[in-house]
Amino acid sequence: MSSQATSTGGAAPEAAPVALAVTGISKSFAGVHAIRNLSFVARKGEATALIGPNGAGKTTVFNLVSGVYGVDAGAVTVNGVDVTHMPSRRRIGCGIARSFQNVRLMDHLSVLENLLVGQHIRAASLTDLLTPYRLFPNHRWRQEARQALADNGLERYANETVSGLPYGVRKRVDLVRATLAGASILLLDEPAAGLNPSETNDLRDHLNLLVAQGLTLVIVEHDMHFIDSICSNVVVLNFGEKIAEGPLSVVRQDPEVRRAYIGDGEN
Amino acid sequence: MKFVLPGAATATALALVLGCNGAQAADDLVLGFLTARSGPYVSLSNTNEAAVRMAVDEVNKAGGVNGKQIRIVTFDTAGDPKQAATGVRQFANDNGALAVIGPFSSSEVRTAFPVGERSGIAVMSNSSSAPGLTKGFSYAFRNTVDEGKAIDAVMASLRDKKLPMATGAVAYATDDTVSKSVGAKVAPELFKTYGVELKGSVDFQFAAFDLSPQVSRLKGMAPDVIGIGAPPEGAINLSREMKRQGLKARVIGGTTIADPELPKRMEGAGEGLTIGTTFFHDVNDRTRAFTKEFGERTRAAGLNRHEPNQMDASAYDIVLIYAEAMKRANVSGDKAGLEKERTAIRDQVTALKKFPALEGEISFVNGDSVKPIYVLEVKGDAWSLFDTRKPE
Amino acid sequence: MLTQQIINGLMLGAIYMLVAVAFTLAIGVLNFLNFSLPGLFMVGGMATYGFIRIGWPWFFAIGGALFLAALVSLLVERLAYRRGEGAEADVPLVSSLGFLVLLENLMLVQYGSDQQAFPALLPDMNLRVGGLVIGIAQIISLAISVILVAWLSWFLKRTNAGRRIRTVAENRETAQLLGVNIRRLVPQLFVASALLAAVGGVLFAVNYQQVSPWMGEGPGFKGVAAMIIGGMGSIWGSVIGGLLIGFAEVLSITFIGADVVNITVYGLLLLILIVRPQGLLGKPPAREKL
Amino acid sequence: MSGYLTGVLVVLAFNVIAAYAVYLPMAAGQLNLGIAGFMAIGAYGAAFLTNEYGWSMLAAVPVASAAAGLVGLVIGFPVLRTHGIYLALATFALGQVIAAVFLNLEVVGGAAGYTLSAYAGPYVVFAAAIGVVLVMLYLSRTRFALYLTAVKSDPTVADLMGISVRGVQVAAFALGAMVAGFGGAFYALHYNFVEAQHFNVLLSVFTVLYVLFGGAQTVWGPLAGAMFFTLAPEALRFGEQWRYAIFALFIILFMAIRPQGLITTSLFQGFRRRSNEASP
Repeated sequence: MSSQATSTGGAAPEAAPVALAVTGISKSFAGVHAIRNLSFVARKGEATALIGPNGAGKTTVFNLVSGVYGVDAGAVTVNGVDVTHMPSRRRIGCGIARSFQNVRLMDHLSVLENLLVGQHIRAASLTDLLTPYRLFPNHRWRQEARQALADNGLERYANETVSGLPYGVRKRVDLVRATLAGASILLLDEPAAGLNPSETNDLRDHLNLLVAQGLTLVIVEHDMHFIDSICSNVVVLNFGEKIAEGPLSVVRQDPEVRRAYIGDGEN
Repeated sequence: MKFVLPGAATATALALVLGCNGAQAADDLVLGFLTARSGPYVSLSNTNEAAVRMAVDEVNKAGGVNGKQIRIVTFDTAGDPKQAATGVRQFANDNGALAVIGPFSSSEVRTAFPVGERSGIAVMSNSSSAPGLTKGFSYAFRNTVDEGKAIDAVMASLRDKKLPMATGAVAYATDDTVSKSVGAKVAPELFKTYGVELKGSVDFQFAAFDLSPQVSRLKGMAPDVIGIGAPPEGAINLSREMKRQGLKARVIGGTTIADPELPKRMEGAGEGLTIGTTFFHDVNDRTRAFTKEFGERTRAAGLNRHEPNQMDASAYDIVLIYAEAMKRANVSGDKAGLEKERTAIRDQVTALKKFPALEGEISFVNGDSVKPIYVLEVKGDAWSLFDTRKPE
Repeated sequence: MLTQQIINGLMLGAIYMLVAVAFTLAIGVLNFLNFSLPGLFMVGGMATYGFIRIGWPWFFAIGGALFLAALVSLLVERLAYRRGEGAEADVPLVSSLGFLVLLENLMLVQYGSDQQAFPALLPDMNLRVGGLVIGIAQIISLAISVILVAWLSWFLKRTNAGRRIRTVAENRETAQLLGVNIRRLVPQLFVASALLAAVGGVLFAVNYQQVSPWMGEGPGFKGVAAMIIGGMGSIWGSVIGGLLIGFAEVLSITFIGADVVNITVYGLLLLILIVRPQGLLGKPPAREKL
Repeated sequence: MSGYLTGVLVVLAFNVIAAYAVYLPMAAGQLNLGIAGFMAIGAYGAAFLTNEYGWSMLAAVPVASAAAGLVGLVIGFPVLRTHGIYLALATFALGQVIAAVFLNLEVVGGAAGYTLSAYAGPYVVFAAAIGVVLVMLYLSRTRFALYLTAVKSDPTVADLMGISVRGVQVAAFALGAMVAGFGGAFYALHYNFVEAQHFNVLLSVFTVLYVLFGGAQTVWGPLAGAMFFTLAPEALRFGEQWRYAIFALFIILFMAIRPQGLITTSLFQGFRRRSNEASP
């Protein structure tokens, strides 16, 4: 699926159903407005990018959507469920999972174990909790996690402790973990940052595959080529406010967007 | 690899213990001795060993018991009840001991007595004076007197000498078995018996250092006598604070504060403090000789204290009591008859009446010894003998 | 009589206050619950006693004890704090506790387990105002504690060195970026908190005229409680916490009995931790960044 | 078995149980400095039920340890709101309060302590300790253990993965309390005597030391730590009055050389790697 094909579909009448809807959310920290009256939607089976200069509030949006912080005003709807006041822990059950800007893996655990943690939402009963899966080398949970690693060419790292692995590998493990929750919406915070060109290419293919499988992606990223090759819709933030939205080719021409980026000294 | 270190430790520990036992002569009469060389009671306990060794040397020099020599095996409990239980177990199972001297504290006694009972070996404490500890046991003994008897003797002496005792108050530590029983039960009941009006009581923690609020309250009661249930430190702190706040009353107590160096440690604060205890160094030639020898031995051993207290004397007498019991039971120390001989020793101790020991004539009633009580008073920086009361 | 109890509580609180401030320095700046501090408190008292016993004049004895405590604290920094930095947060706690056990046992070997009488350094004089008795030693101790704490608070607020310390307390990385030499600052802080604890021990010995190898445990643990109640990292919080615990202790002895002292003091601590974990004057913990 | 060895192994058994009681919450990142309080609940519970109601050990021990666990559960909710050092100190305060309460309960003897008539012999105690170790080994193979580490490692992310961080923490805390109560119950039944003074801060803190010394990263750490702390003082008996000073010095030096504890995950990995290399 090429980017051209999806980008034209954005405004068409047969638009895909809304997976994630953010409606008029605001958040301030100690009197400083971090996010002000922000609204956007992410449609099922599409990738939406969240861009903006450093400090524009992109990660804050992720934190508000995933529930790390509560919003001051507005609403967040995931797959038709209003999660605005739902504790962060329960939101993953509505089908939303995320990765982290500065990779957040459990350092003392192995790669495989990190993925097992990612499965939690699908293995949360008391019986699951107390099943001695480690006594069975081929337990289905482990098989599934190994398969996911194999799909990403990471199988040889399965039993390594995370803390010793190179950054690129950890970054990808973080992503795999997010996908293992079986969520339909993935919030990916700078997935390509710190990756070398070949890793970035692999990642692009992988994400496009996910989109093709019908997953909804929301991506915070600085690499415009990367965004261009995946995302059909781009939301531009500056100082916590949305200043533009639309296909990348369109927003890129927006004078306010140019000002925001040049004024901030970014590319 | 991970078990190498602990493994080595076990091996070393076992080698040490077994090593000590390997050298034993087959026909020695073995007595186990639980002592504390480390931990919270070390200063009180480490001199006991000098007294015990002195008694053993004297018995052995006089030809031993039934022609056999007495030999002591020691075990350091560090004041820990768990280790006291381990010690009794070791004496009974590994060392072929005939009886056990110690342990020191009431807490250790409470774990050591059940082990002694199950193993069928007599255990006799030289120090613990909490009420009722021997109850329910047949192999458990204490060569100490109940605090009630000690303080009763003090009260009787005060009455006989017509000293002021119209009103009284009680001060005690609440988190120590003996102290609390003295403060909450023994002293108030004795006050009633002797017609002393109880004005009230104050309490403090065992390790309390600041007794100013308690003394402030005592001052409000203005008693003639203050019964104290506390360790020596508590008595010192109380007397000091009484002096500071200008409260004059006679403090009376039992063996818990019978520290030979107490008058010196109070530095003039405790004038007139009166206690009942089971040993005084200046009673007769025997006690004077004991005190002299004890001083020499403790100096030679490099210990801090050179004046014997009632626990040292008690430990010394326990050896003599066991020696007497072994003689009467005609004990051979033969390993085959160990169980029988241990029980025979117990029976002889139980039956012992008016045995002429260092502390005076000792008899046993329900596992606890009955012996004379010496009432002592602080005069200047020394104890002086105020009265001697023999059991009826 | 209540006035007398309040004065007693004030004196007791002053000792706890010094220990609490010592703990707060270590925790507020270094994030290190330094369990060797009760040991250093004890060293302050016991070493002074030991030096006096071998015939030193009292001011040399106190100086020697404080020097010894500072020296031991530098060892704690070397062996417990610095070595444990990379490892789990609880590790320095283990070794610092090892120091407490070591110090106690060394003193035990040297002086025995008995409580020792500490000679009266100050004339045994007492002010009697109405029915009140106030010891000169107590007044001097109180004054020394208050002056020390006030000076420390001024030092942290107004001097360059103080500002550097506060920067480290707020954020180590920032402090390093700003050019604060942490490697040098940390040992200085260790010495400072050791001196506070040891001075507490000396004042304790002078006041209550007694020392023992275990003397640090009671005031040490109550000092921790005082620090939390006042708010970790806050010097004035420690002052308030120390006094509060002193009063709570004295008043519960007076009105309820010594049995309940631990229930009152630690119950108060538990309550504060549940209701207001940051303590009376502490700042709430900062929010985590993703 | 010699009497001495039996005695030492009994102490070891109690220390192992206590170490796992501390280990469970610590694996979830909580430092419990009040474990002695929960041991006291188990000990007094078992003592009271066997003494006053004539219950058999089989009934009294589970009930007493459940009581300790229940107190852990009830207290755990408010206390575990606090984090890090606050939590450690809250548990420290809790332990003190529990011990102080027992010290004042006259129905169980108050300061004089409480004597039991029921008796659990050495082999019962060994079995109890082995049972605890086996349960811990089992738990270490489950998702529950995985979540303990996850919660310790990164509570925020664990929460976003849908794990109830608070639930896992409270469960670990309460289970730890239960294990402590279990150990306490057998302590009382074996030594036939309990006193509140025994369950003091130092007991709590030393138990934490076992675990940190042995290493809190793996399920074997507490076992190794408890073994070391039980056997080293025995091996140091020759040191007479220097015994505990030498011991403390050793702890300090050891932690300076190996701050992560005796047994670590990387140690196991090292083993695994070496054995892999050995068997091609």
